[in-house]
Amino acid sequence: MKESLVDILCDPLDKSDLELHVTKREGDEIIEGKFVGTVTGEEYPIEDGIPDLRPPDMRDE
Amino acid sequence: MKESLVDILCDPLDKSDLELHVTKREGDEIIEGKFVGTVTGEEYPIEDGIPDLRPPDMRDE
Amino acid sequence: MSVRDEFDAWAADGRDRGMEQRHWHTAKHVLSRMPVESGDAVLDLGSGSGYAARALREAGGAGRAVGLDGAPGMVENAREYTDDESVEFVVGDFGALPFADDSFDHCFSMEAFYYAPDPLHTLEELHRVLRPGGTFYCAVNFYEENRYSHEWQERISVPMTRWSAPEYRAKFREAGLYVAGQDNVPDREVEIPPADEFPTEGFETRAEMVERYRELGTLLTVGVVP
Amino acid sequence: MSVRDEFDAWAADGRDRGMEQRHWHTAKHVLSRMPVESGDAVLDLGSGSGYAARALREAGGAGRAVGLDGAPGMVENAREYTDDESVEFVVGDFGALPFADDSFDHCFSMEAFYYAPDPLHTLEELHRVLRPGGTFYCAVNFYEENRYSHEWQERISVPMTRWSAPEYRAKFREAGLYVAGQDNVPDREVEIPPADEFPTEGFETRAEMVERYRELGTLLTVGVVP
Ligand SMILES: Nc1ncnc2c1ncn2[C@@H]1O[C@H](CSCC[C@H](N)C(=O)O)[C@@H](O)[C@H]1O
Ligand SMILES: Nc1ncnc2c1ncn2[C@@H]1O[C@H](CSCC[C@H](N)C(=O)O)[C@@H](O)[C@H]1O
Repeated sequence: MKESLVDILCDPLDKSDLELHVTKREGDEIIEGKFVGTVTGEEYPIEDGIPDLRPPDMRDE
Repeated sequence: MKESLVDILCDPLDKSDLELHVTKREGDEIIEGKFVGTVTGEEYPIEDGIPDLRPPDMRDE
Repeated sequence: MSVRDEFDAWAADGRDRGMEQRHWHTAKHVLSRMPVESGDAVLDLGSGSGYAARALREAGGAGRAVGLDGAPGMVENAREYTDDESVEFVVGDFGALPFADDSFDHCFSMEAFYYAPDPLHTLEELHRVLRPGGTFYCAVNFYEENRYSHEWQERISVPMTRWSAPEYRAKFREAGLYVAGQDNVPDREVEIPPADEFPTEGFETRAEMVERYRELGTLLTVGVVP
Repeated sequence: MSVRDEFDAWAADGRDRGMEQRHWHTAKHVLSRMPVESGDAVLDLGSGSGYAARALREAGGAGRAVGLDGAPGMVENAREYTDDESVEFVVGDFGALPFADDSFDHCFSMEAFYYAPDPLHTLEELHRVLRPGGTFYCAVNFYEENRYSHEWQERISVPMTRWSAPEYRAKFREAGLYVAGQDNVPDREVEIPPADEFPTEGFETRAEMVERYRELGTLLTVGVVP
């Protein structure tokens, strides 16, 4: 995903802002990292360039 | 035309209300008569059941 | 020549019915998309023979359908062809709609809008007479991308406005309407002769005629009142 | 079974591409009606193989297209099929959209909306993430009037909502959306065998198959945010 996507993403639970933590980039692309809900504190993983913004209880892992 | 049409008609010039004058009816139908603009005083004829609500200067008669 | 003079002549020589027949090929698809609910009041802008107002009542379930046309001869014909108490016809001009604010739920117009002396003003008038959420289904065959239509102006004395598809969207927005959709509705019914019969009166080649009817067809722009 | 389990299996055995191929017959007509302007941000709700997001960027001129899907396997495939920096895919659920208010100009959805666990709530969410005047183009083959679709639920573990066309309009309005239009977009491309080859696996008679594809086709409901 591109960093610019952050502008329109929000926490699915309460629509509050997300904080982006990047652990791996490739050029413009964010490959690994996570979003953290600034209000809920929930974590949303970014793996292989794909952010998983399902509510945490829908991630069955 | 039906009398109920009056509910949605207005003076084309300034959108103010019209007053209906009927000279001939057939059942529910108004066949002859005229509308008079309550503000503009303009007259709009009803002939053969058809109201002519063009701005008066567009009626070339 | 005035709208009355030009189109009363059409009404007198049967061109109203001729148009109905040709326009129906695409008009029926346009009409069937309209979100008319039972009891709605609908307006047909430039009603000609009146077929659209009749269809919106019969098939569309509208409670009241009103056709407006600037040519008294057209309105007389439309009235004569109509046998439905809830379909009414009014002589009026696109430049000064004789309807109160929020009078209609939806408005349809086929091959008529571009005759408006000031089309942007007519869009503003439609904005006024339609209730919030009401739609304007504006169908035209005369438009910039349809180069086969460009010469029509030569044969019609009333000045015509030739917008492109993007211009229709821009002008709708300028008048304060949302643009809910736009597309080319193909005419799949007009018969297209085999290639060796071309050139015909209207087209140099079969490919041109295919482009005109099956691809360009009728430009539909759908506006919604905020 | 969860959305993830059901649809990751589809993604793994190639059903994402199979759907793309079949749905394209009507999806392309739906997409071409959308009033997308150059630079617009568009959402594809339940993006599967991602074809709609790609088409909205390439042909539609959108500035940014985002596909959302609840099955990580689908999103992986969609990303793999895509070679456009401005097309992005996100794993997310119809029940809790991870997008800020007014993020999108328009939203498209094909054969996905009825999987929403609470479809009215999803409409409200779309109302929130679309800007005023933004449209929701909601295309479904599974709906009440399409009786040929009724049995699909038996083969899919995720519960499906089967509204009728009037129910779609009513629910859009309940969620605060204007209904700008609704119609059945025919599939003119699926091949229909000659009458003597019926019954087939899917249809008793040719007339049934004609009804299913050429008449019922895809139900499209267009909503607009006030
Ligand atoms: N300025 C104006 N005001 C009102 N009606 C007008 C007009 N200019 C043209 N018209 C009417 O618009 C119609 C265009 S012909 C199309 C008629 C019909 N909608 C159909 O599809 O067949 C004519 O009947 C003409 O009289
Ligand atoms: N609750 C939910 N949240 C997010 N996505 C969902 C969902 N329920 C189903 N889906 C997704 O919706 C898609 C339906 S299949 C249709 C895919 C694509 N639009 C096409 O036309 O081919 C699947 O990819 C599935 O994973």
